[in-house]
Amino acid sequence: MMKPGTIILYTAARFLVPLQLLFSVFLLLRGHNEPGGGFIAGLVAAGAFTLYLFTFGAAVTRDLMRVDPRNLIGIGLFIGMLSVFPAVLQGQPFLTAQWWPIMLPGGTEIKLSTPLIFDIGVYLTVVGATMTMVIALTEAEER
Amino acid sequence: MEPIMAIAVGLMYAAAIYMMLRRSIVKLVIGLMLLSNAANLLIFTSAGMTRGAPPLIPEGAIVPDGIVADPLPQALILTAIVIAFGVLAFAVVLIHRAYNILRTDNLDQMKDTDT
Amino acid sequence: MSFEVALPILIPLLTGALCVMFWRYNAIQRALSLAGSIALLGTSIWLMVSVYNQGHVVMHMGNWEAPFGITLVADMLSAIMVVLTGMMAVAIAIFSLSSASPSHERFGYYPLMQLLLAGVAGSFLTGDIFNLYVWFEVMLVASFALLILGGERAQMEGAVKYVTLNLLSSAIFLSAIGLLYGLVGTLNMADIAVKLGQAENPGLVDVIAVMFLIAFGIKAAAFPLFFWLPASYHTGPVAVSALFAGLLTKVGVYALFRVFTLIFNQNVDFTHEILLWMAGLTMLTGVLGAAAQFEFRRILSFHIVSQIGYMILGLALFTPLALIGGVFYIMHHIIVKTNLFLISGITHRLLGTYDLKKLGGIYKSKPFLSVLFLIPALSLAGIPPLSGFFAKFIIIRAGIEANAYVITGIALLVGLLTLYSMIKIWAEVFWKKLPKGIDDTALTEGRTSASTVVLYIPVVLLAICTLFIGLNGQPIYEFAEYSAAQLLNPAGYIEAVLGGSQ
Amino acid sequence: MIGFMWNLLLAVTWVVLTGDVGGINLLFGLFIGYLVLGVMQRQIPSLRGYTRRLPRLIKFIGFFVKELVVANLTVAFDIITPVWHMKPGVIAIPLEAKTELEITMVANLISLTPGTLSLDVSDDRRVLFIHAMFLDNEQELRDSLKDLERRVLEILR
Amino acid sequence: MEIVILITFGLLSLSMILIFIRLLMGPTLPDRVVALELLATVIVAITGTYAIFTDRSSFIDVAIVVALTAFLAAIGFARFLERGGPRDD
Amino acid sequence: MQLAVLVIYLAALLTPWLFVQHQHRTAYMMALVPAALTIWFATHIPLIAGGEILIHEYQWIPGLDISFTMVLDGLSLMFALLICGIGTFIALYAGAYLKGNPAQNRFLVILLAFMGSMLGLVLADNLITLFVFWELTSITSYMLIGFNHQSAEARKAALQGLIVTVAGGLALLAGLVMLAAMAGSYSIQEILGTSEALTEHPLFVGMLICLLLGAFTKSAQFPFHFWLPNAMAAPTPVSAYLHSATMVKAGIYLLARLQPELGESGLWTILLSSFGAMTMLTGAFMAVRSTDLKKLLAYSTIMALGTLTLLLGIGTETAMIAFAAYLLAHSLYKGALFMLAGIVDHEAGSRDVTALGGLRKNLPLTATLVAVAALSLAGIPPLFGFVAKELLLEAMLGDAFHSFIYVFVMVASIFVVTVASVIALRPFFGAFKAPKEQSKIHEPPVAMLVGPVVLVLLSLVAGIIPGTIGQWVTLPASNAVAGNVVEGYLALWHGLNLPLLLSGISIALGLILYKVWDAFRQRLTVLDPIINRGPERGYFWFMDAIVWVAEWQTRWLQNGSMRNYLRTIVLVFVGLTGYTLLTRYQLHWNWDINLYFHELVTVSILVAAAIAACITHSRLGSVAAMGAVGFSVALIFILFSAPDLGITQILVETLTVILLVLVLFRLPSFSNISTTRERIRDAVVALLVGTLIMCLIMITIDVQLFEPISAYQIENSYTLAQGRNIVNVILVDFRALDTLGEIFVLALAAMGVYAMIKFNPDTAPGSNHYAGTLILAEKKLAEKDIIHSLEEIHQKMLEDQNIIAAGAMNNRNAKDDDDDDDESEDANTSSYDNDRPQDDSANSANDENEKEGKPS
Amino acid sequence: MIETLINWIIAGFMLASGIFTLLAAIGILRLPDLMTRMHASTKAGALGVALMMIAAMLHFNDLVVMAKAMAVILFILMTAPIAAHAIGRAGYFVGVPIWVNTVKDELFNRYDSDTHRLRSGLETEEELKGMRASNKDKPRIRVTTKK
Ligand code: NA
Ligand code: NA
Repeated sequence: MMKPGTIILYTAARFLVPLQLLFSVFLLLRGHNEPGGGFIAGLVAAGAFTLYLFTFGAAVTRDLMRVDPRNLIGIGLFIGMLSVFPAVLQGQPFLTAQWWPIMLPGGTEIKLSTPLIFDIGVYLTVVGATMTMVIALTEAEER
Repeated sequence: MEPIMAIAVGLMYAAAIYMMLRRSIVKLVIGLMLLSNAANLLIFTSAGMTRGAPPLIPEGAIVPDGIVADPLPQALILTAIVIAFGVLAFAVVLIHRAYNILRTDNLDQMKDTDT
Repeated sequence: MSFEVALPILIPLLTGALCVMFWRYNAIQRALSLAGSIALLGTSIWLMVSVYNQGHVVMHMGNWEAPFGITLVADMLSAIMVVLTGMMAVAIAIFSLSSASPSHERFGYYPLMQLLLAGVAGSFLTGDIFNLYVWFEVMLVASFALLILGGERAQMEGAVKYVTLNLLSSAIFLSAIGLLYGLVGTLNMADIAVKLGQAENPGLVDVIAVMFLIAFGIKAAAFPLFFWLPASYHTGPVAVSALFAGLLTKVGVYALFRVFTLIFNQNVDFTHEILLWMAGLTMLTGVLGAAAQFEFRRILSFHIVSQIGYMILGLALFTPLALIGGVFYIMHHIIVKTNLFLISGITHRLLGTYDLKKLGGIYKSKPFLSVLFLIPALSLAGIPPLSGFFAKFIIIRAGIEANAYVITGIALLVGLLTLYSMIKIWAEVFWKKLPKGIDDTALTEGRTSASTVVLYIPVVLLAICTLFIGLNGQPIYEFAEYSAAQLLNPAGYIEAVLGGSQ
Repeated sequence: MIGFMWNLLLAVTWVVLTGDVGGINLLFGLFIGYLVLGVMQRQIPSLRGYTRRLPRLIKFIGFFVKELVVANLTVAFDIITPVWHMKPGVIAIPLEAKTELEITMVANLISLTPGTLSLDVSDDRRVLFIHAMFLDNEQELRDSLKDLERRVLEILR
Repeated sequence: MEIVILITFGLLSLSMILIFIRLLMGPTLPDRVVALELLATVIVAITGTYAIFTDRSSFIDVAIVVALTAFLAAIGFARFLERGGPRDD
Repeated sequence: MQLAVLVIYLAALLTPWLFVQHQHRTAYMMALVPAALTIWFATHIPLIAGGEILIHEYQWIPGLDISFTMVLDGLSLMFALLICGIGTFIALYAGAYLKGNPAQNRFLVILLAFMGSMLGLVLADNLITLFVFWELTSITSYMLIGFNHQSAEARKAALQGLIVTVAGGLALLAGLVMLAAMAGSYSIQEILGTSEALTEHPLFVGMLICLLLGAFTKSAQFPFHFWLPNAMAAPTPVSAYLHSATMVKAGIYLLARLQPELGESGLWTILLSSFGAMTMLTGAFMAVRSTDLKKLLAYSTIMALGTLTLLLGIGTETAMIAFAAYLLAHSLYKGALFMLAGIVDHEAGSRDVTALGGLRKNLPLTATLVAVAALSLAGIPPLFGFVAKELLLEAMLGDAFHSFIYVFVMVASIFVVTVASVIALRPFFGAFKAPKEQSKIHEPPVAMLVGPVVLVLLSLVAGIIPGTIGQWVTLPASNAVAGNVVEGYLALWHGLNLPLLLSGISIALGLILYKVWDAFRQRLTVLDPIINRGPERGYFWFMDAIVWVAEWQTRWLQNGSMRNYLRTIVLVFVGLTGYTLLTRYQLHWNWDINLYFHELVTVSILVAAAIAACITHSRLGSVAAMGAVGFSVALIFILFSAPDLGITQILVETLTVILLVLVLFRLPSFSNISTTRERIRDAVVALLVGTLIMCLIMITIDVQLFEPISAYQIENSYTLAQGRNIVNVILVDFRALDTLGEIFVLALAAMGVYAMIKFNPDTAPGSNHYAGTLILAEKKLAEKDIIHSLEEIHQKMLEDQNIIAAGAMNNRNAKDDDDDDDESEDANTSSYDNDRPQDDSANSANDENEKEGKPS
Repeated sequence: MIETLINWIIAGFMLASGIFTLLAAIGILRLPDLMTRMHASTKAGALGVALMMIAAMLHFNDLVVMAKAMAVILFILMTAPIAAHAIGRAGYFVGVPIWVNTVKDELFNRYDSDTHRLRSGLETEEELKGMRASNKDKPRIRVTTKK
C-alpha cells in the first residue's frame, strides 16, 4: 500500500483498473484474429490488479478479485483441460478444435469454440498465477 | 541485420554467463533473465528476420498477402517467454527466501549441502 | 483412435488441475492423487499392450497431420518408461499417504507431484522436439517447487544450485532447438530425422547434436555436468527425493536415447565416442563421489550419477545388445533407486536422521526392513540374481562383444564400488549398534503403527518387482529387446509418424 | 455520466433498429442520440446540462492543446539553450476541487502542462503542491493554474 | 514520405540513445525510473512510426498495450522507494 | 536337480516360521533336508561312476543364453555329496552351538541359503547361472562372517572377504563372458564339447587372467589369501563349512571344471602351478606361526587350496587322481577339525593353543577325534589324508619344472606335520590350562559331536578302503576334471617308493619342528615386518585409496561452489561444441548487412543495457538496465514483424521488474568482492560462450536447408483453423499442447512461489521431520562474513550522500519499540527488523543477537 | 492532390513528434535534477506520442485505427502524469537531491518528516492537535535536502 493520502493514485487506479480489465477481455476475445490472446490478455489483467494492489494493498485487492487467485489457477487449468476432451465425442484426436456457431437473434453469428475455451483457461491461469505470486509477496511484506 | 543480431545475441549470452558466474545471487538471477532473453533472440534470429510483415491474415482474405514472417518461431518464443517468466519468477522468490533463511547472498557461502 | 498415447499425459494433468482446484481439502487431494496415479498406471499398461501389438502408437494432437502439429508417439521405449512412471506414481502416492505432512499437502504437494508426472510422461511420449522442451519445463518447475517444499535451509541451498544449473541446461536446449529449426525448419522429430538424413552439412548436424548432448547430459546428470544432483536431491521431502531419483534423470537419459537413435545417427563414430567417454567418467566419478559420503540419501544420489553412466554406456556402444542393456538398466534402476530412497525414508521415520553415523541397530529390531533394503541395495550393486545383475551383465557382455575393454573394465570396477557403498550403508545403518544418545523409541516399539505400515506397502511392491525382474527376466528382456530393435530401426518410427506424407 | 449512458443506450438502439453494426453507424447513432437528449434534457433533472458540456469539452481540449504546445516550446527553448533560464521551485496551490475525481483531474492536467508537475496533495486535500519550472512570475502562474482548475471543474460539474 | 519516416526514426533513435545514457548515469534510482518510463514512451512512438512505415495498423495494438501498462513498473519502483527499501541507486 | 537347489531355498524361507515354535530344534529339522539330498545324490553314484552324465534342462532367460540347466557328473557329484553331507552335520552342530542365540533363525536361513547357492554353483551348466550362485555364496558368506554384526571387527572381516571375492567375481564375470564369446556358448557342456582351440584366440590371455582372478580370490590363493584367516570371525560352524569344506573350494571347482578346455595351455600350467605352490607354501608357513586354533586351521586350509591349484596346474592324469583324492580328504578332516576346534573353544573358552593344555581328561572324545583328524591332516597312514598325500607327491614327480616345486611341497609337508601336532597335542596334553574352570569343561551335546565323529570315521574308512572310495567317488571326479577316463587307482600302499620316503622324511622333520615350535615361533617374529607388508596391506591400501580419491574428487568436483559447477559446465559446453564446430565444419559466412539506423540503435541499446546490467554496482540500476534490455528486445520483436511477441515481452518485462522490485526490497546490495583476476577469468569464459553462440547463429542464418513447415500453417490458419492471427492459431490450435504445458508451468511456478513465501517450517513445527526433509543445523557465519543488516547499508548510503548525519540511526533504534502497525507510512526509513514478515522469524533470534552485538 | 496534402500533414506530425520526443530526451539528459527532468519526460514524451498517433490516424484513415490511436493518446495522457506523480513524490520524500538553483520549496516546511504528514497549512488548531495525538512519537529520520 502506498502512503495514505495519495488520492491521485487512488482515483487513477479506480479509473484505470476497469479500463485495463475491459481492454484485457477485448484482447482475449479477439486474440484469434488480431494480436492478443489469452496470455497477453491475462497479463494485462494481472497488470491491472497489480496496480490496484500497489495502490490499495493486498486485502482490498483480494476483495476486488473475489476469487482467491489460487482458486483461479485451478479453475483456469481446469477450463484449459476442458477444451482438450470434446473432440473425443467426435472420434477425433484430443485437442481437435470444435466450433459451435451460435446464431444470435438478428443474424449475427458468434463462434464458440474449444480454442476460445482454451484461451479463457489460459487467461484465468495467467491472472491467477501472476496474482498469486504478487499478492503473496506483498502480503509477506505487509505483515 | 542477422549478422548484427548474431553479435548482439552472442554478447548477451556472454553478459548472461558473466552475471551467473558472480557471487551474488541477485546477479545470478539477472544473469538467468539475460540468458532467457538471449535464447529467445537466438531463435528469433536463426529462423530469419522479416521486416513489416506480421503473420496476420487481413480481414477478408484467407491467406496473408505476400510473404509474412515465419509465425512458428514466434509461437515458440511466446511459449518460451511465458515459461521463462514462470521460472524466473520462481527463481526471484527463491533467492529472496534463500537470503532470508541463509542470511547471505554469497553463493560461495552456500556449500553446506555438498560438503 | 489411439487415446492411450495421450491419456498418460492428460490424466495427471487433469488430476493436477483438480488438486489445485481443491487445494483447501487435503482428503480430496489425497484421494485424487491416488486415483490419478492408479489411472495413470492403468492407461500406461494399456499403452504398453497397444505398442506391443502395433509397434508404434501415434496420435496427431488437434488432428493436424504429422510435421505440422504436435504428434504424440509411443514406441516400446516410451511405453516402458510410461509404465514405470505409472508404477512410481502409485508407489509414491501410497507412500505419501503416510509421509506427506498436512502442511506439505496444503501447499500443493499432490498437484505438484501429479504435474511432475505429467511432465515426465509428456517427455516420454512427445514426438516433437519443442514439445519435449515444454514437458521438460513442466517437470522442472514442478520439481523446483517440490524441492523447496518445507522451506529448510538445506532445501534453499540445494534449490539454488538445482534451479540454476537446470535452467542453464534448458537454455542450451532451447538454443539448440532454435538453431535446429533455423536449419531444417521443422520440429517434429521424425521429420527432423528425415531431413537431417538428406542434409549436406553433416558437420553442422554434429554441432547441434553436441548441444543436445550437453543439454540432456545436464538433465541426465552425466559427467561433468551432474553437480546439481548430489547438491540437491537429498534435501527435499523423502518421497520427492524418491520420485526424483527414479524418474527425473531418466528423462534426460530417455531424451539422449531418443535423439541419438532417431535424429543424430549419421556420425555415430563421432557422437557416440563422446557419449562413451562421458559414460565411463560418469560411472566412475559418481561412484567415487558416493564413497566419500556418510549421508544416506547423498550416497544414493551419487549412485544415481554413477548408474546413469551405465545407461549412457548402453547408448554409446550402440549395438543391439548394448541398447537392450541400456533399456534394461533404466527399468531396473528406476524401481530400485526409488525403493532405496523410500527405505531411507522409513529409516528416517524410525530414527529421525539420514546420517549414517547416527543410524544403526535396524537389523536387530527390524529384520524385515533389513531384507527389504538388501533386495534393492544388492540389486543396485549388481548382485545376482536380482534385476541389477542382469542389467549389468547385458551391458558388460555388450561391451566385451564390442571390444570395448577399458570401458567394460570401468563398468566392472564401478560395480564393485557400488557394492562397497551399499555395504557401507548396510553395515552402518543396519548392522552397527545404535550409537548412544539416539532416540530409538520408534525403532524398538513392538507394534508398527498403521501409518508406518503404509510406508512399507510401496517398498514391498517395488522389492517384488526387483525380485521378479531378477528371477523371471525373460519377459523384461523381451521388452528391452523389442525397444532396442525399434531404436535401431528409426524408419519404423518415421513411417509411423509421418505415414505416407514423407 | 448518466447522460452519456443515455446517449450510448440511444446509439445502441439505433444500431439495433438499423441492423447495421458498422462503426460509422454507431457514431451516427451517438450523434442522433445527442440531438435527442438535447431536446429532452429540460424535462429530466439528472440530464440537465448534458449537452452543454460537449462544446465546453471541445473548447477545453482546444485550450489545453494550445497550452501544451506553447508551454512545451518554452520548456524546449530552455532545454536546448546552453544556459538555464528556469527558476524551479515547489509551490502550494489551494484547491477548489473537492471530490477525488476533480482533484485527480486537476492534478493530472497540471502535470501534463509543461512547466508544472503535481507532486502531492496535502492530507486534508486543501492544497496541491506542484513543482514549477518557471517561478519568474509566481502570481501569473498561480492565476493560470486557477484558470485551468476552473475550466476542468466546469466540465466535470 | 519514406525519407520523412526515416528522419523520424532517426530522431526517435537519437532520443533512445540520450534516454539510455540517462538511464545509465542515474544518479539516483528515480532518475533511472523516469528514463525507463520515457523509453517506453519512445517505444510507443516508434511503434506508431513503424505502423505507418509498414502500413500495418496492427502495430497500433502494441502501442496501446505499452501505453496502458508500461507505467506499472514506475509505480512499482515508487512503491519500493516509499516503503523504504535500501537505495543503492 | 533344480528341485534339489530349490528345496534348500524353500527350507531357508520356512525357517523363520518354524523357529517361532521350535527354537533351536529347527536346526535339527533343517538338517534333514541336506541329509535327504545327500542320500538322493548318493543314489546317483553308480550311474555317474559308470561314466554317465545327468543333464536336467531348464530355460531361464533364453534371450541372453542364460539357462537353468544342471549337470551331474563325477566332479559335481563329489561336490554335491560334500556340500549336502557336511551341510547336514553343520546344521546339527549349529543347532547346538548357537542354542539360545536369538539370531539363530537368521543364521539358519543364511546357512541354508548358502548351501543352496553352493549346490547350485556346482550343478550349474550355464556359465552365468554358475556365476549367479558364485556371487550368492559371496553374499551369504558375507552375512555369515558378519554374524556377530555388532562387533566392528566382524563387520570389517566380512567386508574384506566380500570385497575380495566380489572383486574377483567381477573379473570372473568378464572372463566368463569372454570365454562364452570365444567358445560361442554359455553352456559348459557345449564349451567342453567344442573342438575349437581357444588358445589361439587373441582374447585368450585376457580371459584366462580374468578367470583366474575370480578363482584365486574365491579360493584364497596367494596373494589374495589374507581374507580367509580374517573370516574366522564367523561362528565356527561357518568356518567349518564355508571356509574349509565348501565355499573356498568353489574357485578350485571352477578351475577343475574348465581344466579339460583350458588345461592344454602353457600359461594355465605355469600360472596355476606357480600360484598354487606359492599359496601352499604361504599357507603352511603362516600356519606354523599361528597359535589360534582357527587360524592354524585356516592357514592350513590355504595350504591345501594351494596344493589343489598346484595339482590342477600340473595337469597330468596322476595329478587329476591326486586332486580329487586330496580334495575329498581335506574336506573330511578339515570339516571335522573346525568343528572340534569350535568345541574346544566353546567348552574351554579359548582357541589359543598356548593358553590351553591338558584338556584330554575333560574332553576325551574330542581329544581322540582331533588326534585322528590331525593324523589325516599330517598325512599319516592309514588315514585318507595319507593316500591323498602319496598321490600328491607322486604327481609332482613329472618334469624338471615340477621337481623344482617339489622343494616347496616338502617344506609345506613338514610344516603341516608340525601344525597337525600342535593341533592334536597342545590343547590336550600337558598340564591343565584353560580360561574356564576345569570342572565346568565337559563334552558337548551329541548334535555337536555327530559331525566330527562321522567325518573322522569317514577319513579312517576311506583310508582303509581307498580303492572303493576311489572307484565310486574320486575317480569319476578325476575323469571329469581330466576330460577323459584316467588310468589309475587309489591305494593305501603303493610300495616302497620315493613319495613314501619323502613322506617319512617330512613326518620326521615335522615332529622335530614341533618339539622346538615355541622357539621357532619366536624366531619367526623377526619376519613380522615383512609379513605385515604382505598382500593384506595392498587391500588396505586399495580401500584407503578409494576413500582418498573419493574425497579428493569431491573436494575438487563437488565442492559446493555453484560457480565452479557453472564454470565447468559452461567450459564443457564451449569446449565440446566449439571443438565440433571447428573440426567438423568449415566456417564461412557472409557479412551481408542490411539494416536501418533505428535497428542498429535498438540493438546497440540492447547490448549496452545488457552490459550495463553486468557492470553496474547498483542493484536497482541493474534492474532498470534489465528493463531497458526487455524494452529493446520488445522493440526488436516489433520491428521484425512480431507484434504478439512485442506485447508479451513488454508485459512480462514489466511484471518481472515489479517482482524484482518487490523482492529486492529484502536483499542486500551488491558487494564488490571479486578480484580483478577472477573477473577477467569469468569474462573470458563468458566471451567464449558469446563467440561460440555468435558463430552458431552466423552459420544457421546462412544455411537454410528446407522450407519451414510453417508454410502449411500460414496457408491453413484461416481456412482450417478459423483464425487470422497465425501466431495465436498456432498457440491455441496447431500447437495447443505446448500452450497447455506452458500454462501448467506458470501455475506450477505460482504454486512454488506461494509455498516458498507462505510455508514456513516454524509455523508448522515437525512437519518437515515427518516428511523427511533434510534439516541442517543452523549455520553460524563468521563475523566477517555476516552481511550487515539492511539498515546499516541504507544508513551508509544515506551518509554517503550526506542525506543524514551519521548516528541518526541510534536515536531511531531507541524509539523503535513502540512502533504500531501502521508501517506502511514508512517512507524514508527502513525499519527492517520490525516490519519483516513473520515467516522470517526463523532468523529473528539471530537478528536479536546481531542487534545486541552491535555497538549503539 | 488531397492525398499529397494529407501526406504532408502526416509528415509534419511525424517530424513534430520526433522533435518533441528528442526534446524530451535532451531534456532528461541535460536538466539538472529529478524534478526538472520529469517535466521534460512527462509532457514532451506524451506530446510526442500524441502527435505520432494523430499521424497514424491520418495515415490509416480508418475508424477502428482512429479509435485505437485515440485510446493510445488517452492512455498515455492518463498514465504519464500518474507515474510522474508517484515517482516525483517518492523521489522528493526519500530525499533525492534538488538542484541548487531551486528558488522555493513550500512543501519542505509543510512536510513533517517526524509524523510523515503533509499539512496544507490551512488546518485549524483543533485539527492539528488531533493529528499530533494520533501520530505521537513515530520514529523517523529527518531528511534534510542537500542544497
Ligand atoms: Na502461449
Ligand atoms: Na536459417
